[in-house]
Formats: sequence, C-alpha cells, structure tokens
Amino acid sequence: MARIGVFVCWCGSNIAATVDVKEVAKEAAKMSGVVLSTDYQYMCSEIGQNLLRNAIKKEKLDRVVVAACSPRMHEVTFRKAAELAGLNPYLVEIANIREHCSWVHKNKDEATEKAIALVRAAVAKVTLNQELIPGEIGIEKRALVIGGGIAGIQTALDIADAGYMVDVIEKTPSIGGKMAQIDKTFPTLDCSACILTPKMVDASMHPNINLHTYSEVEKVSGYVGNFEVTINKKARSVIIEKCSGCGVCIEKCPSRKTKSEFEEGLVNRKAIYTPFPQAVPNVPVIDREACIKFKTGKCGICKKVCTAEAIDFEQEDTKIIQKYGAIVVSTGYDLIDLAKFGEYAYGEDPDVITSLEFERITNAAGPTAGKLLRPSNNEKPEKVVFIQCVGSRDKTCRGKTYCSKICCMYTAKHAMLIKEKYPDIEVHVFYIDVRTPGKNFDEFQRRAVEEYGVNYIKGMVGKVFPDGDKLRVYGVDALSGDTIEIDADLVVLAAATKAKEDAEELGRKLSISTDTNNFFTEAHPKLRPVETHSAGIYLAGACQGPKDIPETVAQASAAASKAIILLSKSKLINNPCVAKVDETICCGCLECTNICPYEAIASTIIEYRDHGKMIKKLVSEVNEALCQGCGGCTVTCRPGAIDLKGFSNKQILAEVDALCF
Amino acid sequence: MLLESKENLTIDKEEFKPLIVAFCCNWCSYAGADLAGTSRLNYPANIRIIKVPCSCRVNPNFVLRAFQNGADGVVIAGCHPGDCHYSTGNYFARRRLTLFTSLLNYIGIESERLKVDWISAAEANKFATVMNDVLEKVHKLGPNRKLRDVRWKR
Amino acid sequence: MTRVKVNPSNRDKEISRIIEISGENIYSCMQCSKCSASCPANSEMDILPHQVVRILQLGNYERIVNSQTIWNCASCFTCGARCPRDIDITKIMEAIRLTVIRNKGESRIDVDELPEKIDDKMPHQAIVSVFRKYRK
Amino acid sequence: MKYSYFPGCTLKTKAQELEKYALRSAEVLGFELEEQIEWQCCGAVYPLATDEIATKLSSVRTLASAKENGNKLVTLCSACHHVIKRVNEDMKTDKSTRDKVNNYLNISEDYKGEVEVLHYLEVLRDEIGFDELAKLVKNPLTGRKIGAYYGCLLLRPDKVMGFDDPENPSTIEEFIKALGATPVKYPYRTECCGGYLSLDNKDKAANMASSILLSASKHEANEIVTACPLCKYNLEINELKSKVTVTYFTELLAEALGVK
Amino acid sequence: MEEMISKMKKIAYEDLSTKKVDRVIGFGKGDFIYEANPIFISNLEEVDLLVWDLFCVNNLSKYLINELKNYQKIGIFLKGCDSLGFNQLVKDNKVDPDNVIVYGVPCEGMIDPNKLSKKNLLKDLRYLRRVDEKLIIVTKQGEKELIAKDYEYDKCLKCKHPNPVVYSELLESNTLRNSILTDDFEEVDRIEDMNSEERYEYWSEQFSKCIRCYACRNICPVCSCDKCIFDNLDIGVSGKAKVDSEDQFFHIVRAYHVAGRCVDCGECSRVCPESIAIDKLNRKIIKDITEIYGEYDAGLNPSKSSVLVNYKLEDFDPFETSKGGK
Repeated sequence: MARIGVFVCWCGSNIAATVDVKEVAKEAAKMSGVVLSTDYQYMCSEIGQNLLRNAIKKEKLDRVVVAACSPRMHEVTFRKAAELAGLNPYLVEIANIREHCSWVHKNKDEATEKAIALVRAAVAKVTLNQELIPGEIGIEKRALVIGGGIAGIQTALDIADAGYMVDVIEKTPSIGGKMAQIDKTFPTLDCSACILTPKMVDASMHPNINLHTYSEVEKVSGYVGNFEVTINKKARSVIIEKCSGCGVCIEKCPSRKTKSEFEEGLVNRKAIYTPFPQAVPNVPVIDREACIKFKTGKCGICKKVCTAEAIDFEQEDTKIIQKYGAIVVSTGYDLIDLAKFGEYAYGEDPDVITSLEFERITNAAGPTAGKLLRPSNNEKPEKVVFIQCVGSRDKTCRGKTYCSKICCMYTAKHAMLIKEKYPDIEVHVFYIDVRTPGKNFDEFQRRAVEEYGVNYIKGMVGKVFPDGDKLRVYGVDALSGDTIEIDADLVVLAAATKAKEDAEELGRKLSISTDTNNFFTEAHPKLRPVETHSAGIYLAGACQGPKDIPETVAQASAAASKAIILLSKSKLINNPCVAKVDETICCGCLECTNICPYEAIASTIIEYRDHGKMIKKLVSEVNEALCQGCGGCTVTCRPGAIDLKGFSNKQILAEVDALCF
Repeated sequence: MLLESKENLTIDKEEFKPLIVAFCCNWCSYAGADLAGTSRLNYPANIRIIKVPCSCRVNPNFVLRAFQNGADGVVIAGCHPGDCHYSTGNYFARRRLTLFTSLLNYIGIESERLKVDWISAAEANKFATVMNDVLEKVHKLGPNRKLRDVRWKR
Repeated sequence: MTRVKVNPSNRDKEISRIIEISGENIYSCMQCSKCSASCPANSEMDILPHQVVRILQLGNYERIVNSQTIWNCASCFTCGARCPRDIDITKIMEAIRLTVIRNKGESRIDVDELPEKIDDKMPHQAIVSVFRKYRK
Repeated sequence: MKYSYFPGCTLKTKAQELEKYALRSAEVLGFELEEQIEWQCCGAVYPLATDEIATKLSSVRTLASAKENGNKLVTLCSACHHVIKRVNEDMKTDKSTRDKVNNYLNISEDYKGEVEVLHYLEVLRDEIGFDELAKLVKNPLTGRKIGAYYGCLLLRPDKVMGFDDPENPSTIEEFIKALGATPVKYPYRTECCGGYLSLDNKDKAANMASSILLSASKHEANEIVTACPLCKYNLEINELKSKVTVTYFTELLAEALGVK
Repeated sequence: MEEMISKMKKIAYEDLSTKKVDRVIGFGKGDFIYEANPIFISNLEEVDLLVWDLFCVNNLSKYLINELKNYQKIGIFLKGCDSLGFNQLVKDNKVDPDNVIVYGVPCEGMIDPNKLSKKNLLKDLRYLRRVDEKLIIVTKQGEKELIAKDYEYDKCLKCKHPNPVVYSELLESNTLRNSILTDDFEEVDRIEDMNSEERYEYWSEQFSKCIRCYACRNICPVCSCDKCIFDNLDIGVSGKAKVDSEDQFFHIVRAYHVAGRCVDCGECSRVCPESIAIDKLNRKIIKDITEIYGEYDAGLNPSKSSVLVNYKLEDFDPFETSKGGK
C-alpha cells in the first residue's frame, strides 16, 4: 500500500480565499493511500519545502501530492525538495488548485469541491507513479554547418573560435553563396566582395574549420549530441591537394557552351571552371555533363596542360561518415522562376532581367566589368525601369504570399548605383509599398528619391511590350490615377525570394519541419528563433525566411552560440517521461514508427522461448535518448503495448475515474 | 406517481451540474488555462482539466471512459496546427479526432458533448470562451446518459 | 471638393451584395493597381479598376455606380489574370453592373436604340453580349 | 474520331466561313464534327455572377447532350468555347450550381461536368498533332507572314480555360508554322479587341483594335488569323488603316489543305 | 466453375508435389451444399477436396498467421476482397509475403444463403450455377432461373475489387465482373439522416445484442494483434461484464482500431451470430475518410502508410474556431 502525503497550499489568500483548504486537506485524508494530509500558507517557501521534506522522512512517504499553483510554476521546486528528502522526484504530483481553480471560480463551495476533485485525481495518478531515472548522453564536440554562404561562414567562424571543430558542407564548388554575387551592400554601399572574401579566407585557413565544397548531406541519423551524418563528396575530377590554382586548364578548355551559374547565365563558362576568381577553395571542378572528355572520350586537354598533375578523370564520389554534437542549417534561398510572369517578357526579351542578374551587370568583376550595358546590344540604356514585388505578396499560384523583405532596399540600391555612375540615365521604380524598417534603411531609400532623382511610382506594371529595340512599359500611378507608359531600355524585375527547392528533402533527412512556403520552421517564432523542434539542430539565415545580410549574420552568430552552449556541456540529461514498449504485447505492426516525429522508434527482433521452442518476434523499440515524450505512439498502438512513462494509460484513466468520482 | 416523477425530472434539470473533463496539452492549452487563471477569467467550476503532454496523447479510450463514468461533456484542446511542441503531434490528433468525433456522433452522441479545439498558450480568453460555450451547450442538452456505465455511481 | 464620408454601414447593403454576387473578397486588394495598368480600356474609365475596389472598400457605392468605368469594361479578364491577390476584378465589375441593371427600368441600353448602332457586318455575338451585359 | 460539335449562332449567320472551312478541313484531317441536334445559343458571355443559373442552362443542355452521345464537345467560336468551358467547370467544381442546375433541368442523369470541351485548335494540337497536320498540307503557305491573334476568351482565365500560357501563348503560331507560313509574334496578340464595346462605344473599340493591327503591322505581319467572329469584326472595320488583313484560322487551314 | 476447380486442383497438386509449397489453404465443401469451409492441405491426396462455388465467401487470408508458424511456404487461394486483407497482413508484418504463394481467383460475387432461405430456396437446394447476371438454381422442384444480384451478399453488390489486387499466379485472367467505381454509402447515409436520439437507439439496440464472442474480431484480417486489448484485463481499459456500456465500448473501439485499415471485406458482419451491423460502423469511417482525405485505399498498397498514421498540413480541420498561434 502506498504512503501518500498531501500538502495543500494556501498561497496566502490566493487559494485560501476561494478554496476551503482545511476542508480539502480533510477530504484528502480520507482518500485511499493517503497517510498524511496537511495545509500550509506558502508551500513553495523555505519553510513549506522543509515541511515537505521532513514529512517525507518522518512519515516514510513514498508519494507526494502538492495542491498548489500550476505545475508549470513550482513542479520543479517540489520535485527537487522531494529529491533532497530521498524521494524519487517523479513520485511527486501537483494538483493545480490556483490557476485552474481558485483564480477562475468565485463560489467558494464550488471551488472547494473542484479542488477536492483535482486532489483526488492527483492522488489517483500518483498512486500509479513509478520511480523514473533520467538517462545521460554524451556529446560529440564537433559541429556541422550545412550551407557555405555568409550565414554558414559566420556560424562556422564563431563556433571554431570557441574552440570546437566545425565542418562546413557546401553544395557548389565554392563557399560564398549569394553574397559573393552581389555588387554593393545596403545601406552603406560598401563592396560586398571586400567584406565577404576576407571571411571566406578566414574560414578556409581556420585550424578548426573543415570545408567540404561540392558536397551534400546524404543521410542524418542519431540525436542531439550524437548525430551521425553521411556526407557525399561529389567527384571534382581535380585533386584539391595537388592543384595550384594556376587556371591554365580553364583557359585551354574548348567547351564553352554552359551558362555560368555564378554570372546568372549572362555569360558562358568552361566545362572545367572555378565559379569566380575569388572562389574558396580556388580549385577548379569539371562539370561532367558539359565536359567533352566525359561525353565523347576525346579531348583531355586540361590533363595535358596541368603541370601539377591534378586532373583525375577517374575520381569518384566519396562518402564521409562523421559524428556531430550540433548541426546548423544555413542553406539560404533562391529567386522564383519568372517563366509564369509572361506579361513581363522575361526570357522573351534579353533586356528584361532579374535583380540578381543586375547585380552581376553592375559588378566590376561581372561580365560587363561594371559597365551598365543592355544584354541585347551591349549599349548603355537611357531609361531603366525597376519592377518590385514580382511574385511577392502574391496569393496566386504564380507567386509567394509573403513579402520578400530585401527587394525594396536592393532596388533603391540599384537605382542609386545607376544614378551615381550615370546621372543622365532615367530610373523609374514601380512599387506597391516601400518597406524599409531597419537601421538607416528609410534614410537610404529617401536619398534615392530626394538626392538622386529616382522616380518612384506606386503601382504595378501591367505589361511590358517588347517594341522594336525598346520595352514599352505600361503602368498606372495608383496615387494620381494617371496611366503611364515608359519606353524603357532595360527592365529589372525584383523576383520574389523562395526557399531552396530541396529544403523539404533536407528537412526530412534532419527531421525538422518546413512551413507552407518550405522555409524551415523555428521552434518558437519569438522566443526560440534559431532553434528547431529537433534538439541540437539550429537555423541561420534565409533558409528560415527572407533576410538581409545584417539579419543573417546576427542570426548566424545566434545559432553559433546556441551550438556552442550545447557543445560546452559535458553531458545531457534526458527527460525520463519517454515511451516504453511492452514486448510481450507488441504485435510488430510498427504503426508507431510511422508517426514518431523524432524517429525514436525502430524495430527489432527479439527471441523468446515458448513451450520449449525458440520464437523470433518483430517488435518496436524506443530509443530513449531520441524520444521527447509526446505520447502520439501510444494511441496508434491498438493492443496498448507502447505506453508513456509519467503519463501512462493507467495513470490517465485513473485521473478520469477520480474526476468522475 | 407520474406527476411526481415529472416533477423530479424538472428539479433534476435545474440542479443539473454538468461535469466536463478537459484534456489539455501541456505546452499550449494547459498553459492557456493557466493564463486564464492569471488573468482571473471566469469559467464554471464543473470543468476539470487533465494534463497530457500533447493532444496526440489523448486516446479515444479516455474519452469513452469519461462518458462511461459520468462526464456530460469532454473537451480536448491542443496547440494550433503548425504550432505543436512536438512538430506534428496535433496533425495526427486532428485526423484521429476528426474521425472519432464523427464516429461518436454517428453512434448518437450529440456532437456538442465532445469538443475539440486548438487553444494556444496566449489564448486565455479563448480558453474561457470555449469552456463557457461547452458548458452552456451541454447544460442545454441535459445530463448525459449515453454510454453511461450503470455500475458507476455518478 | 467635398469631403467623402466613409460609410461602413454600406458594407451591410450594396457592398455586401456586390461581394455576394461576385464571390470575390474585395478586402484582399492591397492597391497595387496592376489591374488598372493592365486594363486595355482604362483610357475610358473615369475611375480606374483599382480605385473602384478601393472605393468599394470605403463603402462609397454611389460614386461607383455613377461612374463610366463599369460600362466601359470589356470583360477581357486581363485584370483578374494578373492580379497578385487572386481577385477576379471582372466579376466585381459585373456584380456592380448587375446591382444597377437588375433594378426595373435601369437597363443600360434600349432595344429601340439598337438599329442605328448595328451595321450589317456586326456579328450576332456582339448584340447578344450587349443584351446580357447592359440589361436584364 | 467523332466529336459532338456546337456551332453557335454567329457561325450560322455572319461567320459562315469560320464553320464552312472547319468542316471541310475536318473531312481531310479525318475527324467528324457531328452538329448537335437542337442546340441553343450559349449566351455569348459567361455569366460572371455567382447567383445566375438560368443563363447557364443552355450550355449545360449542350454539355449533357454531348455526354449522352459519349463524345467530346468541340467548339469553333472563342466566345462559345469560353462560355461552355466555364459553365462545364462550374458543373464540375461548384456544388451549389450543380445541384441547382440539375434540379432545374431535371435530366435523366445528373450532369457533373464529365464532358471534355475542346476548341477546334486544341483538336488540331492535341488530338491530331501539328506535325501530323503539316504532313497533310497540300498547298504550303510558304513565305506568308501571318500574325496570330488570340484575344481574351481563349486564354483567360487560365485556371479554367487551360488553353495555353495566357501571357505568352504559342498554339496559333505553331499552327501557322504547320501550314508552312511564317508566324509573326507581336506583343499585342493577347490584348483585347474591344469586344462588345463596339456596339455602344465605337471609338474606344476602334482604338483598341487599331493598336493590335498597328502592333502586328509593325512586326511585318501581312495577315492576322483569329478564332472569334467578334474579334474579326472589330479588327476588320479598322483594317483599312493598316495593310493587315484579317481571316479566320479555319480559312487558312482549308487553303493549306487544298479545300478552299 | 468446374474449370476453375480443375485449375485449382492442378496448381495445388503441382506446387505441393514440386515442394514449391508445403501447405495449401483453400475451400472445401461443408456439411450442407451452401457451405464452403477452409481446408488445409499438405497431402497430395487431399487436393481433390478443393472446391470453388458460389459459397466460397470466407476470407482465408488470416489463417496464414497461424499456419506460417508451422509451415515454410504456403499456397493460398484468395479472391479480390481477400487479397486486400492479405496486403494488410503483410503491412502489419503478420505475414511475410516471401513465404506465401497467392493463387488469385477472380470472383463474380458470392451468394448469401440467408437470402436464398428467405425465398425458401435453401432447403431443397441441389445445385447452383451462375451464368452472367443469372443464377441457375436446381432444387427438388426442378430448375429455376433467378436474377443473381438479388441473392448476392450485400458486400458483393458493392465490390470494388472482384479481381485480386495481389497474386503470384492468377487462375483466370478475365475479369468476371465489373467493379463498382463509386461507392454510394447509402446505408450509412440512412443512419446519418436520423437524429442523435434515433441513432443512439439504433446502435444501443445493435450493441446490446452482442454476446462478446469476438467472432468479428477473430475473422478480421486487420485485427491481428497477438494480444487484443479486450483480452488483456491487466491493461485496465475494459472489462468483460455484460453491460451495455462495455458492449458499446467494445464496438466503438473495435471500429476505431480498424479505422483506415479496414478493407471492407464485410466478414465481421457476416460471421456475427447476432447479425449486428458491424460493417455499418466500418463503412461510416470509410465514408468519412473518402470524403475528407480522398480515395480510400486500405489494402491496395502494403507499403503505403494508412490514413491515421499520416497527415497533411492542409488537412480539413473541423475544429478550428479561430485562427491563432502563428
């Protein structure tokens, strides 16, 4: 028989004014298993806790119910107190007679009656409580950063500076990401390369950072502190260690038909290439789809000219399996495909370009060496039209419902860059709303209007008619109601940002969720913005939602510090309220494995003896380190083989019974 | 005799204090109920809350047991879809309970007696409103005799 | 210029009628004016399509029905095709027209007027369309 | 292959060529257009109001009779196509319209949007294939520069019509190419011709039509083809101002197939 | 029919004699002409006992669970509806498909002896044969031609899978019967149309007939737990007392346990000695699933997860009263 002690708290008058605590204690004393029932003004106070501890020792209590405030307030307090008295903390239950009773009811009789019922339920539950002992898990002191843009670079540098090893996985041949493509950054107009490339070099030189470029995550298993990741290092066909980066191979390569990804397709690149001159590592890669040697077997010029003997046509993809304690996802974003926006003639007329293409055109290291030229005829444009919100704030299937956040600022930047170099070019910006929250942002945009004379027109463009060598832009000024027609030479579309195409797939590998737009979901939109629902996995940058560079860097450092906090611990304590399988009942249907959000349930084959015969049986098995205790599996289990410690079927049924008493 | 029993019935109805058992998920709805307390919002005392880790922990068995043993109504409250502490728990709960509530209704249990709703930790007002609403509807329906175990005292 | 009185009570009457007939949510509109920019008939419109929606949002039904805009809409569906908020403005225009012509004696075109407006090449289709669009 | 065929009023009066050449060409191309018995005018404009039922009935009758015959329904006139296709979509997806219409019509089996509605051009493109069509051409229209004029009704709303990319279509250009002529892409090919405005507001319609003709002639088209009698009318009365002639696509087809 | 029987015998004989299988599960004749019972064959001489007629309604798939404990490789004759159950057994890891050879038997609908009995045709029945839509029946009184549909099991009238959906060998490649494409759930609608009092009354009456024999559970190919929750008093969920609330609890939970997994084979109702309308519970859930989550496909694909262990973000939400959270 259990020896239960019930302690009813007055909480000053908070409870006692509405609930007859003496009556509650008196009724509780009559309940089955209760050997002590008492009340006190403030159970959470030092004296109250001592009362509890002494009673446990003196009355040899093996279970405790505290009727007080919400368990969200003081469950931890009372459990600690019990533990100090030598009682397993999970043998303590709280009856919430303040938030759920005295504070919400007025009638004293009713409130008292309810408080008694709540205590009865807690007593019924605690009778079935069992000692629970949390497990401990070790932590692999190494972090993985997925994505080598500015977010990934910053995260890696911060974690590495804290003294932990970091591996960075980058899908493309070089780190740098979108920021490497950008010309100038708002609102200061400093050169993007000038601030990014030193960081790229720092990352490559840091003794604690390992770069895996041209690589992808193939598989992730394990759990917080103990992830096991399989990385697929794609065959580069160039031996990194041997290559001196002289570039002769690129110069001599005869294949020149592939559009350069880095230059947004404005120019072509070779089959062997480095994406851009400042690439890190500065080692070329052979694009096997484009390479003549790989397509026809003939050629191999690059190999002949390479004095370092770095070219290796036989190289194969290699797999690296590595353990990590923490993972930071920083895979960035893309621009949406504009094929569906036929009214803007993108793809139809070469002088209609995206904002990212514009970045390349205006970039001194870009295909036009920074001169603003029309792609159609390489002449300087006289009139340039910018159209914002192409696909942003768009409820139709063509676009995205959200605001892409960065376009207002970069469009103002683009307009200013033109005006600064070529004051004679007319610049018009069509916008729906100008949104410039951010330090010095609005001042920046106003400067474009007030000092540079950029013509801002509120309204979307209806259609861009290619007309001879001009682009006839039809719009409306929504404010004046005037219809507008501009003979433009260049039209720049601020295409909406979107999550990476493979975000959902990566999310599945990592067991982290994506929202309706495929951006990764943070654990809490306000209070846990860089964490995910999976412990040990953090988010940095635009993979979580559209972000500009300052925000991305801030979030990257935040994610890094979260990872550092985790890695700096010597061990992790588990929540012991986890699922447990009764193998004798489990029928091996494995439905529970389907719904576990943490992949904490796996199958295993057990052997047992039945009537002298060894029988093999398929059953589910819970990995207690992974289980977070949601209990969803228990409901899929028809025979009731899987149960949740601390919230078992019997415990909850006992509570139901007690409440219906 | 007949008249007498009729009288008894009306008195019964007046004194009828419905019992509502509410299963609240720890992270949203239970916290929402706490906030209702902190905000001193009123709702009737006949609502009794059981804490579960997640709405996906609520087994239909629990609901049936509550009705068997005397509950006049049952509430299941969880985080809003998309906000589940365990990412996906309430999505499964939503499917299960969509089918289960429909099934109970099909068996003849008035749909007002089993209420499922999503209540966030911030929605103290919603918590109180939902509870008041359920109580009012159940009160109108009168004591539940369906599924009741005759051996149970209440 | 007189100050326009915002009249939210109109939402209960004519405006909600328009919303009901059109089946479109006028409050989705964020005034990007792409409809107006796209409209091939905008030069004949004293109130541009996006302004029509805005004025409906403000509840000024009178101003809308007295405008030429609704009668110069050719129902070419370009506005709705391009609207980023997925509003079929054509349906709103139609709904406004209907609130007028469904009233007795409010037909926009008279049968007697027809002969002078028709030439012998004009297809039936045009006449049927006009009957459907301008009278009930 | 046999199709149910809905001609529409205009094709029996002012736009007889559109039909005549379509039927002749079909014969050559090896499919049959079986004119429906007792068809009624489609109403020329699709009833945009959610609460209109009566104006949708004639289209549903047409559709239901095609269903009875077990055929796909083919149309020629853009307007009829637009109306019937959209009503069909309503019958497929909008339960309240479906129930009301079926209640009213009281046909033996409820109509639920089962019939596939095809424009003649879609038959050429999807059922016969432009490659196949090109093989059957007897008099290739080599050297002729022809602009396609789509207008509104075939293309929009894309969600329902699903004819082609509404902003940048290519079906008629491919059709022209199949006949051996040179298609001319000009920016105004999807703009509105003014439609029924030409009855009450002639100037406006004239304006709208002229911009289309100007755009086509600027891109050196000598001819324009269309599928809509009203478009043809609007463009034709302004034809004089430019040197572009306007014909039905079926006329062009018949010419190339040698049955004109 | 005779042709089918000889095919069955041939394949059973072949596979047993070549040791391809060491056990065959099929149909044999019972005591009455309108009875066909499962038979289990290991000896070649027993192959001759195999029959196939219009009473082979039994779903044999579940016998595999027990038989596979003692035999290595089993050949089994399965109809369309049985094959769905087989797939579910595979999905629930109750049967390893590698150890089973499924002889697919296309079915043209089975005849319900109760329906014959109601027309007084059962007593002197000698012979029954089906010719397309007609039923040729020979009794003492002579031969008679009936409309087959009038005597088929209700479940056969709504058959979606007259042909097996999975098989190793198909005994007859022709489809003998058209499948019903859209289910009308008319019998469910009729209950839904009642008010809640009437519904409760209806079901109370149904459930109170229950003698808790568990035949419905035992025949069901998706009720395959080793230890059913209703046989496990220790778990504290349910008792065995014969009171209404326990019976109601049993039937509701049974229906819920097969939700999304039930293959609608109708065996539960068929075997119920008290004729409880068990399938009307199952079919209500199937109707809901079809309407809310799209086409019902339990038993079609053993690798696809069932409705209740799956979700979509955009699932229909009957509960949302106000937007909140995000």
